[in-house]
Amino acid sequence: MNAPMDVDVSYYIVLSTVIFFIGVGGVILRRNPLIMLMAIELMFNAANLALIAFARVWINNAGQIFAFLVITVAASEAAIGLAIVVVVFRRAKNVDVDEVAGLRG
Amino acid sequence: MNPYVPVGIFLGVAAVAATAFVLVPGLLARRKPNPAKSEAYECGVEPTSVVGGHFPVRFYLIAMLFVIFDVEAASFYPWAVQMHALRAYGLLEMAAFVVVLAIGYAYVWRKGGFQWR
Amino acid sequence: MPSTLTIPWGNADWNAILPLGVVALTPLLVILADLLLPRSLRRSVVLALAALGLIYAGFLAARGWGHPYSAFGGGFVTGGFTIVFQEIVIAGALFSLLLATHLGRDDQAGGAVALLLWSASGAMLMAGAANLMTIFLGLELLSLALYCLCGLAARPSAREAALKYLILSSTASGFMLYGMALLFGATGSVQLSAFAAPAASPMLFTLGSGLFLIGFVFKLSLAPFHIWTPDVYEGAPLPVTAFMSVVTKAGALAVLARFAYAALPQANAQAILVPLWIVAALSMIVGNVGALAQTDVKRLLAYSGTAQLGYVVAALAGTTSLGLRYAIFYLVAYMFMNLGAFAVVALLSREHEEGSHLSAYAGLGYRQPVLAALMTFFLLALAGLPPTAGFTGKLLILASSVDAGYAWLAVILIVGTAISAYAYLKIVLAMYARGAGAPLQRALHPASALPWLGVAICAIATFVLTFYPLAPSDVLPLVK
Amino acid sequence: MSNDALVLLALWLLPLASAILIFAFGPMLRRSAGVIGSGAVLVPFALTWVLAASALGTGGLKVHLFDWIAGFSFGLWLDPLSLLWTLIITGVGGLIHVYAIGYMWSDRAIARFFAYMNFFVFAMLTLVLSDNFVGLLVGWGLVGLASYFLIGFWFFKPSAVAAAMKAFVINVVGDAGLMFAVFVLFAATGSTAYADVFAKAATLAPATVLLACIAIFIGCAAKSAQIPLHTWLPDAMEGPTPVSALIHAATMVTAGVYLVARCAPLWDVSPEARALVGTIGALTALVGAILGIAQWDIKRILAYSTMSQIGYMIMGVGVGAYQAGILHFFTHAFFKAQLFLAAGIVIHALHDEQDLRKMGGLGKKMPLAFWAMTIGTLAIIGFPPFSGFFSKDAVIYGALERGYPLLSLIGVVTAGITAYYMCRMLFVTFLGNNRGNVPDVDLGIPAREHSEPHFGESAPAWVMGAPVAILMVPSVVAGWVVFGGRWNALFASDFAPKPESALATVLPEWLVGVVVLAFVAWGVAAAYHRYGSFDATVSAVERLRAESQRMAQPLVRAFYFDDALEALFVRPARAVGSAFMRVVDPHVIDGVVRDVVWLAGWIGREVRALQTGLVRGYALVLALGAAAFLAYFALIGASR
Repeated sequence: MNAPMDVDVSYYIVLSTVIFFIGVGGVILRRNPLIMLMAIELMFNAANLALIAFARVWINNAGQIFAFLVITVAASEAAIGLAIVVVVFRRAKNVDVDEVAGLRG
Repeated sequence: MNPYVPVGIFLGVAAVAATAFVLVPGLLARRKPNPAKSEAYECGVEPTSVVGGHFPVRFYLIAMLFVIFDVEAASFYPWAVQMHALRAYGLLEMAAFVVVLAIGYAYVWRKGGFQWR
Repeated sequence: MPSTLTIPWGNADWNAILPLGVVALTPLLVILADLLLPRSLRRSVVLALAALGLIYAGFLAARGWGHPYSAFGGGFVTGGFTIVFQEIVIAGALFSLLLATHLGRDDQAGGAVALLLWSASGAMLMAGAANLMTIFLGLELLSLALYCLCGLAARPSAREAALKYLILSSTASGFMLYGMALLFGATGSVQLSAFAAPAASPMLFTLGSGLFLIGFVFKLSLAPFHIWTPDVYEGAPLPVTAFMSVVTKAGALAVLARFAYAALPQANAQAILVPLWIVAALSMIVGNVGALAQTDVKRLLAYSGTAQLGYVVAALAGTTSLGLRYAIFYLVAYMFMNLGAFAVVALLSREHEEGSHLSAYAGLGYRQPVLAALMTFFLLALAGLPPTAGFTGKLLILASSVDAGYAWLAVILIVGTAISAYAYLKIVLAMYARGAGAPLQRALHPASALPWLGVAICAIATFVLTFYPLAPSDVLPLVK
Repeated sequence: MSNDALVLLALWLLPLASAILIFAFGPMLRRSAGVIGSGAVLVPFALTWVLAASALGTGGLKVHLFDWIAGFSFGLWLDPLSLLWTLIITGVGGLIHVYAIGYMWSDRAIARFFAYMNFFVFAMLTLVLSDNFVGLLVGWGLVGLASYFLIGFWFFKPSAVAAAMKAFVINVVGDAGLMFAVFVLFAATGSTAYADVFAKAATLAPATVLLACIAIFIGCAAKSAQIPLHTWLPDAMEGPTPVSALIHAATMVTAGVYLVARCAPLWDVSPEARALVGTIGALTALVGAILGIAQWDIKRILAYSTMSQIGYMIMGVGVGAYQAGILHFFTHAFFKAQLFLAAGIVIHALHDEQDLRKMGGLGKKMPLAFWAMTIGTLAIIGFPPFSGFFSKDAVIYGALERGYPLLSLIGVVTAGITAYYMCRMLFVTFLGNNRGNVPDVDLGIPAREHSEPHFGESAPAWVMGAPVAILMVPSVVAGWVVFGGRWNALFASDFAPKPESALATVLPEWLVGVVVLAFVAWGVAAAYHRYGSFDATVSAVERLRAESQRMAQPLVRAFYFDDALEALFVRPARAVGSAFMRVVDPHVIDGVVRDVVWLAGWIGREVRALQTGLVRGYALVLALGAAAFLAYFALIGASR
């Protein structure tokens, strides 16, 4: 861990891990699909943070390029997710994924 | 000692902590709802409509299209930075990218995606 | 031409991704055709264009046999392994097109077919991807298009399927992406070829591998990560379900096999892969038991797919080269018998009702004896009775797993097979039930020529592959 | 490839070629299809004799066809055992084909019929000639398919279609069992070739062998109509009579006997499997005979007698008296085919009447049928010196010799019952007065639908007569092969020599033979007293009416096997608790689609309950799975 930096990189990793697990918890616990999508975005962005931090450690730009790629993909995912949520809950009163359970068994 | 061992330990701690933060309030918090508590508070006046307000579906659709084209436009940025270095190769690549984007744009347009019916 | 930045790749690199490029660019023509052509021609032209593009891509891919090449700085590696998986993806996509004559409304047809092809191009990218970025890009390309396709039917269950698939698959992608970040952190590289060297941090490396594997185990719908599969398969439109059951799994298996065979350091590869064999074993049991009580054929095929992919992954146990060949053979066999069954479902579908409920099969033996016989054949193939490719494939997998020292997987495979025979037999029984629905003479779907073609090809292939287990020898994955 | 190999290949493929030819050009061929079809079976019969010498040589005749994949090869193997079966399939099968030309003369679909029949012969030859388990399994499945087509040949009869379905489904259950066995053996020995598997049989774990034997026997029981998988056989009589004679008497149903004999090295090392198979065989023999007593349908009587006789064979090969079991197969093929063909002449002449009560006094009208039926009956009841005497005696004594006195006793009792019900059929059909014009009610026949009789020209009488006449000869003499010990010597290379047992030394074979004969004599006498004597034939109408009205319900309903098999079968299966046993549940046996079996359904439903349909629940499962993964990886990561 010889890279010169102001803040030790492990703090970034810990932060990203915390963000990641908040994302996981959000997906499991929240009932609003929009919030769930936001939680998934949290997971993605936690990965982005880790990627960029590691890119600093290794002085390898691949991590940053990767993060850029992830941002683009995540945006597409958000758009599609939003579209699907709109279609599913167009006529519903509450935006609640627990109400969408017609398929089971 | 491997310098990343603490990181591994942190990972575990973080997982537990993050999960706990989300779970603990649900377990510990006292819940005694009564009608008055459940009521939405708006300056002492009873709300007459849904608090969040309903946007028309078209709003979301336009917003989504905006997001997509907006983010794709962000891909221009790295190219713009290195435009002179990349020369004709970069121009070609970007031209191809724009053509693809344009076909998508035409598709949305023809299918009436931009119309505020 | 003077330049200040040399572009490190040339024609050979572009040639390597040419098949992939054809599949990715054909949809542009498809949606242009959709915009410009009159409504009456649209659907057929769009389907023909897409099929031509796929066939051309298949031809291009096959041409590259015997010339492995590492394109774009190791981002995409061609070779026997890549070609075989690309051809499987192309074949799966073509079969889905055969069933897609009624996918979406008329004005959605072009978009739907385009999405199908883009999704296939994602899987083709995964087949050759040898760097974390291309793997991620391929997986997301595959998935994003599928989220939309799942909802393309005018019934609530399709929308529900799309939502469930979106949320759960994105979550799995999140796990995988974080795993990739950790792998990058552990090795300092996004190239799979860099992973063989001892990692700077073994802890980060193993944790990263674990999270990384989750993403693909999810796509392969191995138990317990299969939980989304039945719902999504049941809700999604039939051609999309058929597509998912083959193409998604082929793409995910390609990445998994490349990772397991070529990327992992020899020292701890077997230890890292143990969970994979466990989920394979679990899938063989859970998939077959889950199939027992199903009354919807699409749902049943979802469970069955879980079990079948369990067999495929079991063949990889011990990462022997013979095991990989057998896994590929079984995947091909599975593709034909599975798609054959889907094609039969397509033939039984009506305008607003897919022929997947068990009641559609009651007494089919009397109404459509040929169709019922073929369905029986496919189901018995899935159960692994001879003379079908399913039997040969299972025998080979048994051989390789015993050879590799994983006899316990062989035992579970046998037990799973015994359970599955029962699940499949149920549909056979329904078709030949005494006195059920005898007078009901429903005409087949008007545009049924294409699904019939699919059924015929699948039946012949399932039969012929019994005797000629094609397992090309030149299929070990490369990373550079 | 040597000449012998080419001949073997030709005799194997000829029926297939003929089947394809007839199927393709059927409408043009019409009745000449029968000639082609018969030729395609009789020529292989002749060819088989050409090969007899090399088949009896050391190791038999082996033809390697093609390599499948590394370690697997397909080939044909003609040794004494498969030679015997091939001779019967093509010889008796050929005669039945000739007979069928006459029987199906006025049927529009005669070409299709012969295409199916030839296809069956091909499938059966595949089954017995294969030198490995995979080929066996393919043949095993294909004969089931051919049988399905032929039982349901008259597809306009709902009962025929239902019977075909039932047979097919039970056969698939058997196929699954056999497939399971092949997987087990392959997993244990790494090969599917007979030679390799049997070479390693003695070194395998006893539990593995027992499991394989049980699984194999599930296949045998389904194919050979052993209890409790026998219920399809009586129903299968809905097919044309030549089909019943060929498939459901002479050849296909004996495939189980063949397989047990073929897998003798496995049974030799598993005494438990031996006891199981022997017991099932004996019980099937007894139950089949008892059920034969209460039938009025001439073909159903013959079906139950087939079941009973196959029970003898299975008992023979099961206890290890392989030569005896095979001998009984050999003689049975002749006399049972003859009985069926004779019954077919009667049925044909009476325009598809199969009810004994509407017959009577036919002896003078149809002398050939009468004599054929008489000789067949004498053979099947084991009357010396007819063929059945030698083979049945050999089985009963064989069981005694190998230390199964109880099974032997069952065999003796069954022999008596067999004599009774076979003579009953013979007397009621051919003696006394004709009852064809007596109204149904007076005979106690419940209201029923009469099937449309076939009209149109008939074949020359010799077409159907000649095969029956020819079959009379072996029915009488086939058993004489035992003299001089040649029969046992024939299979000396296939089977281990018999162990000496204490009981056998006490009881000499002639004494056992005498005891059997005493039981047979009692059976014949009882039948004669009740149905054959002058008094009985004079008052036949009243007697039959009374009898059909107060016949014991358990017998009439075949011990309620179809209705109440559940009670007999679900409970032990439940106790075993294995999902696989569930496959043979009565619901399946009965061909009824319900929410399948109790246990499987229960497990399935429990699993379904886990699938709540809630996205968050799924996400939780996902996260838990991921947590398990992570825990494992953290563990191995820390250990490095």
